[in-house]
Parts: sequence; C-alpha cells; structure tokens
Amino acid sequence: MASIQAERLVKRYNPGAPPAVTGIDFEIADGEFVAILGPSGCGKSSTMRMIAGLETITEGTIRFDGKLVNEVRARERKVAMSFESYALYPTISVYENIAFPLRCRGESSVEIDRQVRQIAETMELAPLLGRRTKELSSGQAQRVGLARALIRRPTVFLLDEPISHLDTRQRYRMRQFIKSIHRDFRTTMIYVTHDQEEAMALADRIIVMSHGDIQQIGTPEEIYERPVNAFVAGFVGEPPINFIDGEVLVQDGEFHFATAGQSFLLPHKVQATPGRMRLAVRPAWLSLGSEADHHLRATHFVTERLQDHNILVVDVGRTRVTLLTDPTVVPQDGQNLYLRLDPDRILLYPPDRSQVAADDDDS
Amino acid sequence: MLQRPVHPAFSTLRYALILLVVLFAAFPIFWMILTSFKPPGDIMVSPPRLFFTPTLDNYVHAIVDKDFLRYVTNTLIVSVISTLFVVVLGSLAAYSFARYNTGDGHILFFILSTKMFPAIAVVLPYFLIFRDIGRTGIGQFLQIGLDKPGALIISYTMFNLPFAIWLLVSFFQDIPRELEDSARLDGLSRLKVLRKVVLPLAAPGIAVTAIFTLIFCWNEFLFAYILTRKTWSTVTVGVESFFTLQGILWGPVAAAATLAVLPMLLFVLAMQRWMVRGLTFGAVRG
Amino acid sequence: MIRSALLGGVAAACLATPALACEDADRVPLTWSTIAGFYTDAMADLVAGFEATHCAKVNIVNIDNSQLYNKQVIEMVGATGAYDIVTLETSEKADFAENGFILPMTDYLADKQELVDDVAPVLATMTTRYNGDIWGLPYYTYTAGIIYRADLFEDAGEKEAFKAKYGYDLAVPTDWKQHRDIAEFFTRKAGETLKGETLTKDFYGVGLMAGPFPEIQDELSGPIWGAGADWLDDEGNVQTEAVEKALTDYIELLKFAPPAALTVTYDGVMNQMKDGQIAMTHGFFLDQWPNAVTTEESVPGAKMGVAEAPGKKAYIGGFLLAVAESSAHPEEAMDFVAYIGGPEAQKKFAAAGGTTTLTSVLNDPELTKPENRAKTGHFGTLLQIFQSMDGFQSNLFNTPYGAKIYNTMQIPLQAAAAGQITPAEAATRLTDEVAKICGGPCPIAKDGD
Amino acid sequence: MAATYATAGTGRPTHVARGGGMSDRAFAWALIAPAMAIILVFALVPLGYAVMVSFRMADLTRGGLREFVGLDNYRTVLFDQSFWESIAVTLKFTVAAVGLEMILGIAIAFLLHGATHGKTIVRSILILPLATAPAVTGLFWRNLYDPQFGVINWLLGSLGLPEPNWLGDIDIALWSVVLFDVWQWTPFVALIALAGLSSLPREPFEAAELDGASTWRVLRVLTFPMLAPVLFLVLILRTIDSLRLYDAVAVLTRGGPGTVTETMTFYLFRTGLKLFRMDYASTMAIFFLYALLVASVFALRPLLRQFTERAQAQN
Amino acid sequence: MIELKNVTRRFGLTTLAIKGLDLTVQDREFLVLYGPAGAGKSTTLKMIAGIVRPTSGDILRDGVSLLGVPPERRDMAMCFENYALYSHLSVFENLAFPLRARGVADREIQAKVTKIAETLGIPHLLERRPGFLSGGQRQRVALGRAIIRPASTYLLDEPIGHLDAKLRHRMRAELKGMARDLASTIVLTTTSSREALALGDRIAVLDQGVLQQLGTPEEIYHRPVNEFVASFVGEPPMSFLDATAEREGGQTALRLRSGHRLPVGPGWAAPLRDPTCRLGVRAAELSIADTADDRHAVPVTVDQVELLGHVRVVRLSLGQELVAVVVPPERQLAPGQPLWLAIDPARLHVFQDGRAVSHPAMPTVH
Repeated sequence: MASIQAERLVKRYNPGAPPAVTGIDFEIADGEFVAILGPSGCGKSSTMRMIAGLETITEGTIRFDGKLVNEVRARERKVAMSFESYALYPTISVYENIAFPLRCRGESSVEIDRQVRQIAETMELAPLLGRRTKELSSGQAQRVGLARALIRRPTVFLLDEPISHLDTRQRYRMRQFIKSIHRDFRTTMIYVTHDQEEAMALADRIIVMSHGDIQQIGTPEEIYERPVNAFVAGFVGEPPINFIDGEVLVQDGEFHFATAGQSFLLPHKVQATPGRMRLAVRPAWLSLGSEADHHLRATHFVTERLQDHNILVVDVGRTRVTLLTDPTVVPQDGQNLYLRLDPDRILLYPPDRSQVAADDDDS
Repeated sequence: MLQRPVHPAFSTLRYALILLVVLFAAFPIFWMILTSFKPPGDIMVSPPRLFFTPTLDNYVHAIVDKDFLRYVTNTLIVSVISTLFVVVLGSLAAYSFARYNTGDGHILFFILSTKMFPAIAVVLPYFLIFRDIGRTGIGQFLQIGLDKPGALIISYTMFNLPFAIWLLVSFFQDIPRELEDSARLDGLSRLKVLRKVVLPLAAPGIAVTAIFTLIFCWNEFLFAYILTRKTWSTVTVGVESFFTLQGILWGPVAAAATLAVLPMLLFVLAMQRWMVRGLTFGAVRG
Repeated sequence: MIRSALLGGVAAACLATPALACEDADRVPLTWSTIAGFYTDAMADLVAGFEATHCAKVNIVNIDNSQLYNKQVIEMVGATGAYDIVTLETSEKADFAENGFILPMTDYLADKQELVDDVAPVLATMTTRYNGDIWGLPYYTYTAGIIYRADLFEDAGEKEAFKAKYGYDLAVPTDWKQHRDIAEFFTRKAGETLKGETLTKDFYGVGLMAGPFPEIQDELSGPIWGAGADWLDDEGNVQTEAVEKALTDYIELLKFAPPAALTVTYDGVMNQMKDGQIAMTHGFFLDQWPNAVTTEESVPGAKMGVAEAPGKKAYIGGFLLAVAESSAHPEEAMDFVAYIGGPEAQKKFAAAGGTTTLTSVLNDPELTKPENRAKTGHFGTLLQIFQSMDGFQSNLFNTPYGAKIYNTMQIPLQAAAAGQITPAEAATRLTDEVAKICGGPCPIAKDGD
Repeated sequence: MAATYATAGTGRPTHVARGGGMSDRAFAWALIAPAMAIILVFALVPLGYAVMVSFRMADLTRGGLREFVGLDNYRTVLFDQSFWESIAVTLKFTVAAVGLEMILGIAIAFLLHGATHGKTIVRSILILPLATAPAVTGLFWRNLYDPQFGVINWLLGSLGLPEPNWLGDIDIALWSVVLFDVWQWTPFVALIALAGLSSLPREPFEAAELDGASTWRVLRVLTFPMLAPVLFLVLILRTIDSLRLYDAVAVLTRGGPGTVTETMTFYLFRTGLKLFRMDYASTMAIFFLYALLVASVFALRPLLRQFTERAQAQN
Repeated sequence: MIELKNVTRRFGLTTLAIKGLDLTVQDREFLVLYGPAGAGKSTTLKMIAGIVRPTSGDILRDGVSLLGVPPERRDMAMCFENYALYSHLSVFENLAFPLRARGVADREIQAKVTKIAETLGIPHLLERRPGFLSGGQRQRVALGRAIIRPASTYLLDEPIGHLDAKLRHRMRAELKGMARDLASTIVLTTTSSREALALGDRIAVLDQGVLQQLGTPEEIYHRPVNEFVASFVGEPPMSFLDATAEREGGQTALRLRSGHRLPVGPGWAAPLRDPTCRLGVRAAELSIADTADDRHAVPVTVDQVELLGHVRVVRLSLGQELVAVVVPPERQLAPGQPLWLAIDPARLHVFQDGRAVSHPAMPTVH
C-alpha cells in the first residue's frame, strides 16, 4: 500500500515541443481509488506512466509514501498495471501469463501453481488457464491482465482504459468487478480513462486533465455538480451538459440572460457579471415548462426514447439542447416547447471557446 | 520493444560496435571505389597504397575501350522490364492467393518450390528453349532468343516470381478486407478495386519487392552468361571481359564494377525508406 | 533492335574503307569468339585490315579465358551459328574436331602450303593437326620457358654466396635440381639482404601458378615431359608414377613460392614479379614477356631475362583459329583464319606485342632489333624451344577428351599442392577421373601428322 | 471481426457465378493465370527435360542425348565420392554462413535498435553490400584476401597478427567464403530483424518491466518468440540461397584449393558445363531438388500454415 | 424490403456465425441489430451488402434474390466498424471516393464533401491522411463516406461506438434526423443498449448467430422474450432473482433465495408450469427506504454505489444475489449500509428455463 505525491510534475518528450504534462501537483491517499479523466492527448497517460516508472520524469518529483521514486526503476516500484491493449504475453498460455510475475520473482512451482489457481478462481478464469491469449474475448483478456497484475499484490495498481472495448452489459459487470477488487485488496488504484461515466462510477476522486494540466480534482459529485470551468462541465456528464451562449444584462438591478431573441431572469445566487457569458445546464436540470411562465422557447428536433426515460433534443435558436424527461413525454417533430431551468443549478462561464474546442475528440 | 536508459559506458560500447559493423560493411565497397581511381602502378603493390594521384584512366578504359556503358544500359533495360513483369504478374497472383486462398496453399507451395531448383541445372534447357524460340518469327519479333533481351527478361521473371509472390502475399494479407468491400459497395468492380484500392495500399510492399527483384536481376550472372554473347550481355558478364591474357585489369575492373554497382547503390539509398517499411514482410504482428 | 541496328550502322560506317569495292550491305557478317585482352584489342586493327581486302564484317566477342571453352561448346552443341571463328586451346582441338564442331581446313590450305610451313613444326603439330587433317592456324603462342630476374643472377655477391652454398655457379638452371636450389637460395625473409640491400618484405625464389586454374598442369607438363613421360601413355592411361614424381617435386618447390601461389595463375605471378617478390618463374608462358619486362620500371635495378625451361622441355601452347561447322559463311571464315594466321597480320601483331607463331616473323630482324626488346625479347628463346622440342607430341592433345581432362586434372593436382591429399592420392585420383571421363582408356589419335 | 467467403463442408469456396460477370473463383484463377503460365512453362519444361535426361546417356560433346540407361546415372551419382563431398561442403558452408548471419544479424539489430542516433545512416550503409553483385564484389574480396597485396593481411601484419593465406589454405578457404557471404548477407538479416524489433508492440515489454522480468527472461519469453516468424522466414530464405551458393565460390576460389570449397552447385557446374555430362548434372539436380523439397515440406509448413490461417481469418 | 430467409453462414468447418436467420427489413425502416461481440451482427450486414455470401438460405429484395448481384450493383452504402479508410488518400478523397466511383462532377463532389464535413465536424481535417486522425475522427470520416451518396440502403456497422460521450450524443441525434429526412432504409449495428433504444424503429437482438427477438424498442424493453434480451436491453441491466412460488392458505407468495417471502396476488402464478422461476426487475422500478414499511419488505445492504450523473446506481445484496436500483444523485449511500427494498409484484418479469412467461403491464404513452 502506498500514498502518492506528485509535485510540479513535468513531462516533455521533445525539447522543442510543448510539454505533455505541464507541472502538476496531486496527492493520492493510501488505498484511494482515483480516476484520471481527460480526452486523448491530455497528459493522463504520461502522468500514469511516470508513476509506473515507464517514462522518465522531466521535472518535478513523485513520492511513494513520502519516498522519492524518480530514480527508482519501474520493476522496483511494486506497481502493477493493466493496459488498454491488455498487453498479454502473446507467446505463452493464460496460466503462464498469470504466473509470469511470480516466475520473475523466482517463486517455487508449487507456490506459483497455488497462487495462480487461487486468483483464477476469484477472477472466474479457471477454465481459461490452458488457452492461448489470442483465443480470449476482450472481456476475458482484460480479466487475465487484471489477474496478472493482482497476483503480485502491488502497492499501487494502475489501470489504463481497461474497459473501453466492452459492450454495455460487460461494462457493468467489469465495473462491478474492479470495484470489488478495490474493496477486497484495498490497493491504491489509479484509473486512467477518457470515459467520464467510468470515472464517475468507480472513483473516490477524479482528476480531470486537459492540455497537460489538471483542471479539477474532486469527488464525482463535486465534478458533476460544480465543475470549475466549461471544459470540466462539458467533459463530464451523460448526456452532455448544454451550453447556451448569450449575454447577461442588468435590468432594474436584476441579472437577465438573453439568448436567441429571448431572455429570462437569473436567480440571485448566480454569480454573474454583465456581458457575454455562456450558460451551462445539465439535461437533467431542465424540465418542460410553459410559455406562460416565460420559460425558454425551443423547437423539438428529435426524441430518443430510452424507455425508462426520454432524451429530448431541441433547438434554442441555433443551439441544440438536450433534456431528460419522463418516458411518457413524446413531442411532435418541430413542436414548440418551453424549457424550465432549475434555479439552483445554473452555471455560468466566460465565453471562452478555446476551452471547449479542446475536447473536440476522444480516444 | 521497451527502451530503457542505459549506462553511458554501454552506450559508448554500443556506438563503437556499430562503427565496427559499418566499417566492415562499407570497407570493401570503399576499397573498390578507391581502386577505380588508382593508376595501374599503385594497385597490385604491397603494402597496399592508400595515397596516390587519382586518375580517371580506368573509367576511360572501361567506358571507351570496353564499351562498358553498353552493359550498364543492357542491364538496366533487362532488369527494369523484368522487375515490371515480376511486380505486375506477382501482384496479381499474390493478391489471388492472399484474398481468395486460391489452391488452398498447394499452388503457393509449388511456386515456392521452384525457387529451390538450382539455376545451373536449368540453364542448358533454357539455352535450347530460347535457341528454338529465337528461330521462330514470334521469337524474333519479341526479341526472345539467344543474345536477345527477351530471353533474359523471361528467365529473370521466372526466377524472381516465386520470391516476389511470397513477399507480396503477406503484404496483401495486411490490407483489411473491408477496404475492398467498401470500394465494391461504392460501385467498383473487382478489377477496379484491385487497381484503385489494393495496389496503392500495397505500394510499400510492392516497392520492396521491386527493389529486391531489381537487385537480384541486376546482380544475376549465370543466365546472362549463358544466354547472351555480347550484344545483350549484362554488367556481371561484362566485367569478365576485363579478365585478360595479361591478367585481371584491376583498375578498369574497379571502374567497371563501380559503374555497375553505382546505379543500384543510388537506387537502394533512394528507396531505403520503403525498404524499411516493408522489410518485415508483414510477418511480425502483435 | 533499334539500338543494335544503330550500332551496326555506326560500326560499318567507321570501318568501311574504299579499298574494296564492296557495299556495306553486302558484307558477310563473321563473328569471332576469342579471349579477352590486349591482344584481341590489337586484333581489332588486324580485322580492319581483313575487312579492307574482303567483303566481310567481323564482330569480335571477348570471353574470359576460363569460360571460353564451355561458352563455345554450348554454342557449338546448339549449332546456333553464333560463332563463325572460334579460338581453341591446344587441348581443345581434338575435342572440337572429333565432335564435328569445326571444319577441317586441309583442302583449303592445300594451295597455301607456305602458310602452314611457316608455323613452327612442333607448334603446328600440337595445335593444328588431328586425325590427318589440319584444323586451322594458330595465331598466338603461350609456349613456356623461364622468365627471371637477370640482375639477381648476375649479382657478384649473390653468385659468390650461391657457389659457397651449393658448390656450383649460379646461372640460369638447366635441370630441375638446379631450379630447386636456386629457388631455395633466393627465398629470404624480410630483414635479410638481397643484392646487398635489406628486404622490406619477404622475397621468394620462384613464382608458381598453383591456384585453382588449369595452369598448374602446364607448369607440371615440363617436368613430366622432361622425365621422358607424358600425362597419358600410348594406351590412353594416366602415367600415374610420373605424375606423382613430378607433383612431389613441385610441392617441394612450393616452399619457395609466395603463399599466394595457391590462389593465383599467371597474372598473379606477374604481379608478384612486378612487385619485386620473386626471383624467377617455373615453366611460364613466354607471351607474358612484355608484361614481365615492366618489372624493370617498377623495381629499381631489376633486369629481366628469359630462357628455355630446365631440361629443354616445356609446355607448347597456342590458340588455334578454327572455323565453326555451324558457320553460315565457312569460306569467308577460312579466309579470315588464313589472313590472321598469315605473315602480314602476324607481323603487325608481333609489332603490337603479340607473340607470333610464325618462324619468319620470329626471325624478322626488323622486329628483333634491341630497341624492340620490350616486345620481342623472348623471340629468340622461343625459336630455341621450338627447335629443342621439334618432333614432340603429347597424347593429351591427341585424345578427343583432352579438353575435359584438361579442365579436370587441375583439381587433384591442386588438392595435392594445397596439402588436401598426398601426391600419390592425387595421381591415383587423376587416373580414376581420366578413366571416368574417357569411359576407360582414352582413345589416342596416332597420326598427328 | 471474421468475414467473408464461403468454406463450407470441404473447406472449398462455394461461390458460383453471379449475375455480374465471372465468379470469384474464376476471377481468382484468372489472376494467377499469367504468372502460372510462365512458371509452368519455364519451370516444368526444364524440370521435365532434366528428368528425361537423367534416364539417358547424355554427354553434350559426345553426341548429346543418347540411349536410355535406366537408373544408371542415379547409381553413378550415388556412388560418386565428389558428389557427397560437395554436399558436405555445402552443408558445412550453409550451417556456418547462415548461422553466423543469423547470430550477427540479430545482434546487430539489437545493437541498432537500442541506438538513438544515426540509425538512418547506418541502415543506408548496411544496405550497400546487398546491392552489389557477388560476381563483381567477390572479385574485390579476392583482392582483399590476397596474402601479399591484400589490405586485410596488411592490416593484420601492421598489428603484428598472423597473416593467413585466406583462399589458399585448405583449413581456412571455406571460412573465407563464409566470411564473404556473411559480409554480403548479414545486413539483410540485420535489417529485417531490426524492422521486426521496431514493429513489436510496446505494451507487453512494459508489462514485463513492471513485473520485474530479467532481460534474459524477456528475450526468452517475449522478444524471440514474437520475432520468431520473421526470423524463421529469413532463415528459410538464407538457407535456400546458401544451399544454392555459386557466384561467390566461382569468383573467390573456384572450388579450390583442391576441392575444399567445391559446393554442390559448383560441382554441378563443373559436371554440366565443363564436362558436359548433362546426365549426371541433371541427376544431381534432381537429388538436390528432391532433398530440398522434402526438407521444405517440413520447414515451410509453419510458414504456409501461417499463411492459410491468415487467409482464413480474413476471409 | 429486404428479406433474409433461413440464412446460415459458416466460417471454416466449425464456426457457425449465423444460424437459420429469418429477418425482414422494411423499406425506409431504421433497423438496429443489437447484440454482444460475436453475435453475428456484422456478418448479417455484410451478407446484405453482398460481400459475405450465405452458406445457405436466400436474401431477397422486393422478392427477388440478391445472391447473384455483386455488391457494386446493390445500391447500398456501408460504414465499416474498423473504418476501412483508404490510408493512401486524404480525408477529402476518402469522402469523395464513392462519388468519384460514380463519376460525379468535381464541383458537385466539392460541395457535397464540404457539406458532410461540416455536419460531422471535421472540415479542418480534410487535407489529412487517415493515419494522422484519432479513432473518433476516423469513425466520423467512415460514417461520412457511407452517407455521402444516395443509396437505397445504408448499412452502418457500429458507426459511432468509438466517439466520446459528447460526440456520440450529437451524432446519435444527427443520425436520427437523417433517418427521418432520407427516404432510405438504414440498418445499424451496436453493442450499446442506449444507442439501440434511441435509434431503432425496430431492434433485432442477436446472440451467437441466432435472432433472439425482433421488435420495436418498446417491445424489446418491456416484453423481452427471454432472459438474454431482458438482461441485455436497458441500463443498468435488469437484475434477476431466483424464486419459488408457494401457496399457503389461499395466498400465493414467492420465496426468494434469500429466504424472504414476497406475497403476490392470487392467480399470479397461473402461467407457471412449475413453482421455480426467475424474477427480472428493472432498476428504475425498484425503490428503497431506510426503514421497513409495508411496501419495503425486503432487507438488503448496499454493496456498491455508482454515480452516473443524473442518477445513482446502487447495487444491493439480497442474500447471495445482487439487485441494481436507480436512485436520484442526491441520495447519499455508503457500502454496507442496511436498507429496505420494495419489490412491486406487478412490475416483475417472470422467466422459466430462460424464457419469459409473464411481463408487467406496458406503461402508456401520452
């Protein structure tokens, strides 16, 4: 078990190029489950690889339990890692894959056999032990990768996009499984992903990264409810948060938000400054209102009926907005609708487009 | 493969060894080129001379007296056309094997097995075949016959096809099937798909195959020696005309050899980017 | 196709001389396959002379010496008509004649007796006669003798030392025993002295052609013939004991030759000579004289000499010009042979540094003037050799399997020289190989004349 | 994801003619037809000729093709000591040359793979020997090997080392030919092995590093097994070429001194093109081909299996 | 109308990718093929496209067999799961490829490519080669190439599976809008339950080469014919509980594996052939409370809690079994916490031997 402290951590691959990680600080407590979340190229993998010791540290320090590990070789850090590509050894059987770390340590065959069978039992891999790695399905391969990592009893367990290739049902199962591993082994776990849902579902805390820098560190609730900037707000949440660009106007000492030829009163607690602003509101924080109450006017585009709820996609002016409704609400195409904003849950950000442009893409 | 930081001493040792390898590889060629500029009195002397007054006489002798550029031209014509044939025929066949598994591997095995027949054993039958073809009208029209380019082109095509097909099959297998399917859905026929999608995608592989074929054709000796006399002799045979009753004319031989090797060296250096891309023959996969 | 037509046109335009009323289009094409080298280059001039007087166009194909035989045989067997005139080594004459690859020229030469008579008789017998017919004319001889460093043999200090060691005077050897002694005497390590000067590199008494080439048997022919034996006896079997004896002596001599002897042929020996590494040769091709004499430039103080081989027995070799049976123009081809083998061409040839086969040219005072020593210094010795050898015949050249034997025998001989097998084993193996090639005792044509 | 083309029951394609022109099967055969035509004519005719000749008396300078002699030639060749000696030489050469080329080539590949600078230029230089004809550069090696005039001995001499008679010593000559072959072909092995190394996936090696695997274990369990297919391919290619070695021997030693470097093909050349015993030569060629075929049925099986597996995985 | 009739497809000797598939795709329908990896979705698409030939069975369009028609003449467009981009062509040329193959004029190509690039949000990438694109970008190019030209049928093999959440939502909406505007048939495959439900007019659920169920999203979701469909459709996946029906004094009750009894109405067990069955419950239809009342009849403990933004998914242990429940995100729960679970017998799906025997009533749509 180990806690991890990173200070002013920088990773630069090419002397001339901008750094992949720009000098970040974070602390991970012993036994904590932390997700590093961000789009591809945000520096999350570099950070994780520096923790693992697979990448040299350009500047700054990483400490395990307060002990500097910058110069400690990967093999001596007692770090296990599960790779996005599984990184199974293609030339040996599943059994040998799981046994590999023990063989490296020179354990006796009897002991190896005992441990492999034991972990195979817990991971439901027993029938697969004799297989070759290329005969495994992705879910199986992932479990073998996890078993191989776990058999070493690592102090830190790093998971790199472990379930991005699975279907809905397997994802749920795998999440449950990883969670139970964490509960049973109480290992410090760092989970790197671009999928906000996994990060939210699994982690005690989330480190949101973009452009090599940390945007926010917080519990899933904090990240979801109080994203510090538009990037975090836009990256977290499914369906994604709605951004509505407009202008904050002061009328009779009250703040109003004007967009697409309409305006509405902003609640008092919203910290607003007059001028162009970008309003963010999650689909779940919107509900259908009425014209009479001066709610936001929108036109229906399509409805996705997910049976237990519906996702309404509507247009407010030229901005596409989604909201969640009861499964029973099914508007007509092109029908006019009125959106009610939850006065307690309105986020306002400066109208900086560059931050959202950053999350243009993914894996 | 993982690259780890290494101790500076190891790094120095590594570069020293690499230097050694480079010297070993380059020295004989360097020496050959050096010799080509030596006056006769500086060549067969002991100890060998590194410093001398360079001369172009050897080149003059090779080019003017021995008409060596003719052999270079011949070789170029024969090699390039053979390579073209090999690449075209080989690509078609390899594609068929790779995509349709034609003959279930048996035909492929047969083709590979032809590579194992020692050339010396077939060269005389070839001589007789081409003599007879050369006497026919078609043979004369197509320049297939003894001391005619066609005979060499056919022989080289034949002898390089197995290797070429072998290489190309793995390249074609690397092209995702979906690319072709997609193009067909877009309305292209099989042949057009081959031309517009498959061949461009296999370009690195085809380039590597072409490079190897060209090198093998360029360096071939036995067939050129038996099937040609003078008019269509190639460089490897042409060099033999420097083995004279006065002994081997080392200077002119060096000049001729340099002339013979230079086009290939330049070509290979120019194509080396492709070589490196295609060199694994698609045989390594994760 | 276009290219060759173009080349042909250019060549014809250059070569056509107005001396003969002959349209270029009418010229009969003749192809002559011959050995690559300076002499063939000189031959190009002669060809021009022929074309000036004959309505023909001669195309010369140069072939490496070691490949000439097989290349020609293939074309002959294939009856391709590719070569009109072929160049044959002494050993190949019987092979080509017996197989009908070449045409007899007896009838053609019947009214040109003076041409035939001018060839040194021993050379004529060995190179042109088989089964009662004449098969062409030799145009070049590589008859063997000794080329040596006269300056060493004449050096007073060396003479004195030699006399002290061997009890007789240092001179050009007249028997193989002396040859061996002299070779031993001149073999020195770097640091020792030669002619009073300290050697900077090893020096050897003799240069030998013991490499994987047929020349090793040319070198061995002298001792074997000198011992009164021949490669093949009259029944067509190898004279095993004579071969073993000669080989044993030869291997003894190898100790005094540069190590490279095991890999070289005549050009290697010449390179050793010109680099100042050896004192003399064994039975060596005298046609190399113009080459050897350049040692006088490359080695300060060197002076070259040439002499008959010890025991006055040496390899008689020459290139026969013959007309291919498959030639489309045998008449013109024979004219060409007669022209090249004739005195006019041979004299030009000799003047260019070629070694002629005609006694009249060898004796030509104009050519043998002292100032021509660099090219003709060996002519006198050649005439002596032809005289000493007069009437000599070797069964090796009178069996139709001569060429094949010639191409095979080097292997056991060289194996013995290199120490792979003993001389006795080599002789036995040679005997077996020859029997295998001939399918029993080799048939020997008795009437060489 | 698995896809296309029917291999029902027998495993044979079940395509039939579709409305749009020829069937896949006909198309597939049409594609190999031109190459097959050339190969059939120019491989099978000479082969047939060779088989026919091997049952006859055939000496080109003694009337060419003559009477039928049954298996006589086979008997002769089987009892021909030189034939077996040449095979021994060939095998010795192949094992030594190919072995060295593989070991050195792989070593060089590792050497280069770990290097950070100058890879491109080194790779360019390594390609040079490949681009030269053995018939031409072999000549220069003869020059380099010359005991008196050669650079190698001069260098050895200046260093006070013994100066061997590279091509003239019966104990060394074959190794000199091997050295030449190693010079020419090691870069080939090295370049391919290097390309193979560079294309290996990174993750398993990182995983092994985290697992604390020793270098030796990584090589044994990961690197070599993963490189095996490509190394095997190179091994086969080099072996076939080495077994057919001719040019280098012809230029460097002509089989000498004696017969210590007389390889199978050189002996074949001597029998066929010097003695013109086409019957023996053809017989030997058939033996040679037969032996190679038998060997390759085993050797090529993994390669072919790899091929068909991939073909099936894709189709 | 495209009909697959008793179609079977084998690979090699042993692998049966599709077993006796009967499937009809209506004109202008948006059909989603939904199933786990290896279900045979792609194979089915490829057979419709004509690039995989059925081992047996027939594929008809408007009653005419398509088997003899090569893919280039089927007037279908396909988007491949692995993108199948031409690595030697720029993004522009990749998008233009289907148009060029049809000899469309350059000016029109320019216009169409520009427009589709706008829709997909990739106008800045047009000059790049596919090798320099991220997975999501490639997928958009692949989708663009499939929909750039008019076709009678669009076959989309997981066309948005590799996009990030935001883009996936956007593209989902775009696809839905496109399906409405185009007069074409669309067949799409996916492994995401949300995508299947959101997009399909009808959904065909496949598993191991066998069609499990074909129906509207409502039917699939509310009337799954078997446990597989039930567990595979909907998020979080349906929970299952083993139960035995017991009759005691005229009262019917279900005894759960945990030993608890769940009273149900009389006649509830009528369709059961024998008393043992499996109960399927959707997470949204369960409720929890801190204290027991008459509804919350079963004691459970919290096993795991996952925040998914607008909902929190809670896994509860009920004896050895786990039940997923959805609660509002505000609801704070800690693992190990004891709770009471209400299971409404009226909202239970009942399965026997894997097959559904009864479903709760469908909700009504306004």
